[in-house]
Amino acid sequence: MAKVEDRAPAAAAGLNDDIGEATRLRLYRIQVEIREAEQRAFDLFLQNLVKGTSHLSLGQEAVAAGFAAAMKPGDLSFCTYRGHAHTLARGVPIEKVLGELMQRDNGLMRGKGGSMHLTSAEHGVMGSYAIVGAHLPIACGAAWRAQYKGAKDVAVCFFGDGTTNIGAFHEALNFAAVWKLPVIFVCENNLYMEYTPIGDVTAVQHPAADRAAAYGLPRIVVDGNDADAVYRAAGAAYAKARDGGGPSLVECMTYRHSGHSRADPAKYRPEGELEKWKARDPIKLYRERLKQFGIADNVIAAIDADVRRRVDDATEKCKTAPMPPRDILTKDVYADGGFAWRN
Amino acid sequence: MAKVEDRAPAAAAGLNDDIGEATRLRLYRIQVEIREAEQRAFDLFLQNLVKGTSHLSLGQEAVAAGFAAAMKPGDLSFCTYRGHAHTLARGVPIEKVLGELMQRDNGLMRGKGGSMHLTSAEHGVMGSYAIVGAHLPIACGAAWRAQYKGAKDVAVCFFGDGTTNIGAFHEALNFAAVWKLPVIFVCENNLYMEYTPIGDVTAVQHPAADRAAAYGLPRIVVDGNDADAVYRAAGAAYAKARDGGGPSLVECMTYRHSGHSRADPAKYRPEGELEKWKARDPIKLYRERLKQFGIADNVIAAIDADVRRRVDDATEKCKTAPMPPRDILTKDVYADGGFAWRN
Amino acid sequence: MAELTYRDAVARGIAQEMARDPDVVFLGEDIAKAGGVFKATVGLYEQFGPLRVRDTPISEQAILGAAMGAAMTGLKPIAEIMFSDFFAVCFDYIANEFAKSRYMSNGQLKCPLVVRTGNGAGSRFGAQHSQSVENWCMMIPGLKVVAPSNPRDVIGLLAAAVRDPDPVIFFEHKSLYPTKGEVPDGEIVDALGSAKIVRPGKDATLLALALMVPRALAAAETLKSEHGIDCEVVDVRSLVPLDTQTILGSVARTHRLFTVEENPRLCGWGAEIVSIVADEAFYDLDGPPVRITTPHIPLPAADILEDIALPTVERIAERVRKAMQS
Amino acid sequence: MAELTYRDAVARGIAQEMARDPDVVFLGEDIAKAGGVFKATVGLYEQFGPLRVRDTPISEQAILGAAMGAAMTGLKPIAEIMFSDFFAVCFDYIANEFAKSRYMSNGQLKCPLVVRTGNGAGSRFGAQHSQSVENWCMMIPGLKVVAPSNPRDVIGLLAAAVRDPDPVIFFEHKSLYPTKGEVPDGEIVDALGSAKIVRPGKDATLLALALMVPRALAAAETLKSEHGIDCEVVDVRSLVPLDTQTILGSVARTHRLFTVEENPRLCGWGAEIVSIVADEAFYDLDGPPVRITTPHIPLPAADILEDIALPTVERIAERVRKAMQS
Ligand SMILES: Cc1ncc(C[n+]2csc(CCOP(=O)(O)OP(=O)(O)O)c2C)c(N)n1
Ligand SMILES: Cc1ncc(C[n+]2csc(CCOP(=O)(O)OP(=O)(O)O)c2C)c(N)n1
Ligand SMILES: [Mg+2]
Ligand SMILES: [Mg+2]
Repeated sequence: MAKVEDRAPAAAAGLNDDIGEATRLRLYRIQVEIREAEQRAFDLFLQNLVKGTSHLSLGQEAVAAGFAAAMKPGDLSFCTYRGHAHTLARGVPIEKVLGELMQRDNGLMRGKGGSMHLTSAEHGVMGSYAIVGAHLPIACGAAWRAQYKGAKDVAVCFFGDGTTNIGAFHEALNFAAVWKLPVIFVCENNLYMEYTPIGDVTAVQHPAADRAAAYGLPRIVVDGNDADAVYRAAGAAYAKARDGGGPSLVECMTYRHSGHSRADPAKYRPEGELEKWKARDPIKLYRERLKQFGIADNVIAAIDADVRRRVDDATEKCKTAPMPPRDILTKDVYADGGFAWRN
Repeated sequence: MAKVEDRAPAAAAGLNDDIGEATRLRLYRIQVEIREAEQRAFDLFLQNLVKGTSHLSLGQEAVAAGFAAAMKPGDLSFCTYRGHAHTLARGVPIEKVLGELMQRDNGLMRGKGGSMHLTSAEHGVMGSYAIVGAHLPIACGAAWRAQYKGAKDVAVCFFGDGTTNIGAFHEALNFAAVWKLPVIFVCENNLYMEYTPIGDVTAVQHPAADRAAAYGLPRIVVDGNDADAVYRAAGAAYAKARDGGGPSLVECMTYRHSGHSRADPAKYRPEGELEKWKARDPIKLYRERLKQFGIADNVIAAIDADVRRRVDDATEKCKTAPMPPRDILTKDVYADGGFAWRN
Repeated sequence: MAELTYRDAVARGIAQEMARDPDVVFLGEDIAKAGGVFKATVGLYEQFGPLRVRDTPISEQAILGAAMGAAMTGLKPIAEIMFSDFFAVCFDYIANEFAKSRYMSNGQLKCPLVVRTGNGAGSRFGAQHSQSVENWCMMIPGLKVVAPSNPRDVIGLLAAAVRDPDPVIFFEHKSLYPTKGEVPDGEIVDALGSAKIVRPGKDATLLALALMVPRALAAAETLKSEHGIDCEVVDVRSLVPLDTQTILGSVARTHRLFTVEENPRLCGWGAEIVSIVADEAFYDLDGPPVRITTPHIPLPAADILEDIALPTVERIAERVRKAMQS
Repeated sequence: MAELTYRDAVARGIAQEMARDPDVVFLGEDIAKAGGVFKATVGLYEQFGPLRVRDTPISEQAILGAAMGAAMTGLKPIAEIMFSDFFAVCFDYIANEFAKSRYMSNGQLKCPLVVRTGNGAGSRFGAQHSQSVENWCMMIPGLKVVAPSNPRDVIGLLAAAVRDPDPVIFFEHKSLYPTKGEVPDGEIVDALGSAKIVRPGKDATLLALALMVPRALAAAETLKSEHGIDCEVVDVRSLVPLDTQTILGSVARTHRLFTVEENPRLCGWGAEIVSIVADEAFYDLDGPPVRITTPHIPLPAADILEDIALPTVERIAERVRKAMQS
């Protein structure tokens, strides 16, 4: 695996708590919530209650948690099809996410978008995009608005390692750098594009970080399984963006525990790889971290229980939620609420 | 201007002639031919005999000459709309180039392509492409064929500084590097995209060379007004490609003396810039070079006269050439020679 | 009233909207300091400054993506794509992103933006800089698509496009830039989705768009004076929304339909309209509806060839005459 | 004769051509070692090796550009674009490059390549992974466009596409991958440009493509058994070249035309065909030609919505019945 510049033990050694207990507990809670909600989504597949495709972030929770915990409420997230984690991390109710995956009327978009397009504008989740790379330029535009209006919010754009090889990545990075836009590009390097190892199709070892210099940006590689490390890197990038310092490109090294999507048993992975990464499971690591900082077991257990209860509640609500009504099929194509292309 | 790593005086100082007189004369002749033919094209505009647009390489001749002189016959060139120079440099008859610009039946494509699409497959000029960046991936494909067939030819792809900011550039460079393709990407940095200085819209100083590392390639900047420097850089890149060493990205610093295209008086240039560059006119420089190497004035004058005569001849032939016949309008859309989309 | 070129009408239309609404911003390649490669945006940079009128790199995906992100979050961007042929390098934004985000988000996201572009043939630029690609956009659900034929409509439709809450693709015809027309003083704002009967007639309906409008009009004159055929010419103006009322109304009166399309034949806008008329006004028709189009070929550069590729006044008149007299 | 899935027919078709001609090479994302995300290319990597079956980065422009450059210089590449929606990120190659290079070069350049892609709805993937985009390609001069509806045609048309000297866009329907059909043993090669009458009938012609073929057939059964309306169903198979003879011949016999299109309405292939029939067979028609399409909307993800968006057997039957009985 890649060299990783920030590791948990360093912080723990001196117990120099730059992050603080409240934030640590929040980082933990977000990770657990993503884990539980996504595992539930997987169970619901098996019951044939989730239709279509679905791309889970199991194993990658620390990235979503670290960036979300460091965000301010007005900041805007731009996600991919693998966007459940980032959507939940912004505080979107579990019910609305699972409802969308189950294509029910209580879903975030009442089933019209589906698992790959989670959007909750009121929480700053400005869409999940399923064309690889498309949202990087879009995030630039949101950042442009902030710059133009003198607003202090930041646009944060999450994507995978494979995305670094498509044209839109390059155009967005250069554009953001030249216009000094308050946008953060977060590459979640989980070592694979769909089924192909990123190393097989990329000319550099770190597909994002090793290209930062091409846009005049510093090289940043973070341990993406360590929520504290991500949180610190995120904080620095937000501060830079809010100070007018322009964009950042942050590569987070991580791993997905399951296949690319629902259809994928992930047989292409070399033996032992999954186990190695599971040993560094971000939630397991973070539970140890909390203990190192003296958080009591029962506090942790209470969070776990609370999250599980909320996931259970949400599941029940979704199971009994109605299907979307047929008449929304032709609604909201245009701003007038309809789809009329003629008079 | 940029730092330039290879300068004429170095070679001249010791008079260490690694290039040889025959090649030097060829480099000179190619440059003069481009200069004369393009100036003639400009005159023909003024007489309203060249229709449509036209993009000249006046001032950039050394790049075309250096790469063409180092090429082998089977090598394949991929050009842009600013492709007259590279087309002539491959030995395509002046008449066929001017004929195409004048949209006559004797033109390379009988007027069907026009000035932006010069193509002469028999000379290895595999098309000129007018969508910025499009031909970089295409050149990769030609190189892939060479690699697959075990052929030793190289694909050479010429483009401008502005082209480095479009997505296809990025995709092609990574693709070529990963597949180790025998392709050479030649960026002619003439400091401007269309009317906008490249520095205003690019995050790095050297839009091509400063991005080479993003594809695991070495950084190469060449004095693009010095045909010898270009010739040497080209030779090294060809050798690497033929040896299975994969692609190169070569940035040649140069300047266009006229506007972007026929329509452009180039008023956006700061005062004195053109003069500064004209002082380093590649043909003027090269004439001095030849003298330093002891080539007699009358040898140079004979080349000049011969080229001028050939340009005059070609011009006369084009002026009297017929217009293309109307029936070619619908020919060669499909391989059967026609355009039938139905039975 | 002043006489204005189509080119200058573009700048006036943009200026009208930028002066009205500080959230209108404008970006594109060479559009700011240089005033645009067609000189259609001269003076805007000076008038509205570098924060509102911005030059970009050659990055069409970034241009349209940035316009979309800005539109989603509160601005009203106008993006220029220099030649409409270049839609092909940023088509994802047109086809998959801003056209669909409102629907996919169940109405949560909006995209009030305008993409302006130089469209069409006549400049001898060859196959990659001359296309008429209105149908590339008409076929995508979620877009609005307009194409003015004269300076007044440039301003009126551009204003309507900027004020519209949906993404609008605005096709300017390159060969019309130097043409002139009378333009009223003061603010001009049209509604999207209305066609205009630019010549009333009783024998046949000719539908035309952009550069084909003056040609259809000229053909109508010939047909009238030389053959006594009295054509109604309708400037379609807006492909989406489409003013089927005006079109069907005209056909109901004339009983014959001809479309005059610059696009290559297959799946052009005329096909769509013919299919609507054939379905809904079948019994109004006294004879087959006929499409007059550029043949289904890429465009040649040579003037002598390009001139015969597009529907000419003569070809239009001849085709209509033949159909009407058979 | 063997029963084969449409999915397996893809791999067999590619294998047939790769075994025949060593210049046939195959590239795309996850197509080699992983056998394709739809498992339609399983075994090819093992059979033909890493030099002929190559995984690429997520770089659709590089994929199609490389295919073009290889085709120009002597290979016969098959490129996979995983979902046809992604044509939007590489549309320049489709619309401006390989479609036009032969013409622009006055016949000097050739582009014998095939672009295979997963097209169409039914997988509940939402608006960016479900589109039917045959018309995106049909409208571009210089391309050939085919869309098989069954395993046998997959092999025959794929072979024809690979052997064709022009660029061919090959639409595989994602919802047909698991469907089965009888396939003869041995080599199968079709000709491009021929439609097939898959059900003869005398009262009306139903034109359909890909997934709409089985639906049109089912609707024809209903119409016959419940309403005594005897429909001829034509599998169009090839949009370019278009078999207008078969289509016009059928309409000349039945006097009524219906198109069954999965694409959203505007500028769909049916519009083009209706405009041809309306012009050339106007007097054959006993009533208005009718298009049955997906409404002009992006596609929803939810099964309950997606199922009613596309033309269903019921909707097809009902629309035809209404038109025939009015
Ligand atoms: C333009 C485009 N090409 C291909 C795909 C198909 N696809 C979906 S996800 C994916 C892999 C993306 O890999 P990466 O960026 O590493 O993200 P990850 O899925 O690993 O989070 C591919 C190829 C797509 N959606 N869009
Ligand atoms: C995709 C695309 N965008 C924009 C253009 C318009 N255009 C033609 S040439 C040019 C400038 C190219 O600059 P550069 O790459 O530096 O080449 P130069 O013209 O200086 O040789 C532009 C913007 C185009 N042809 N294609
Ligand atoms: Mg990945
Ligand atoms: Mg330049």
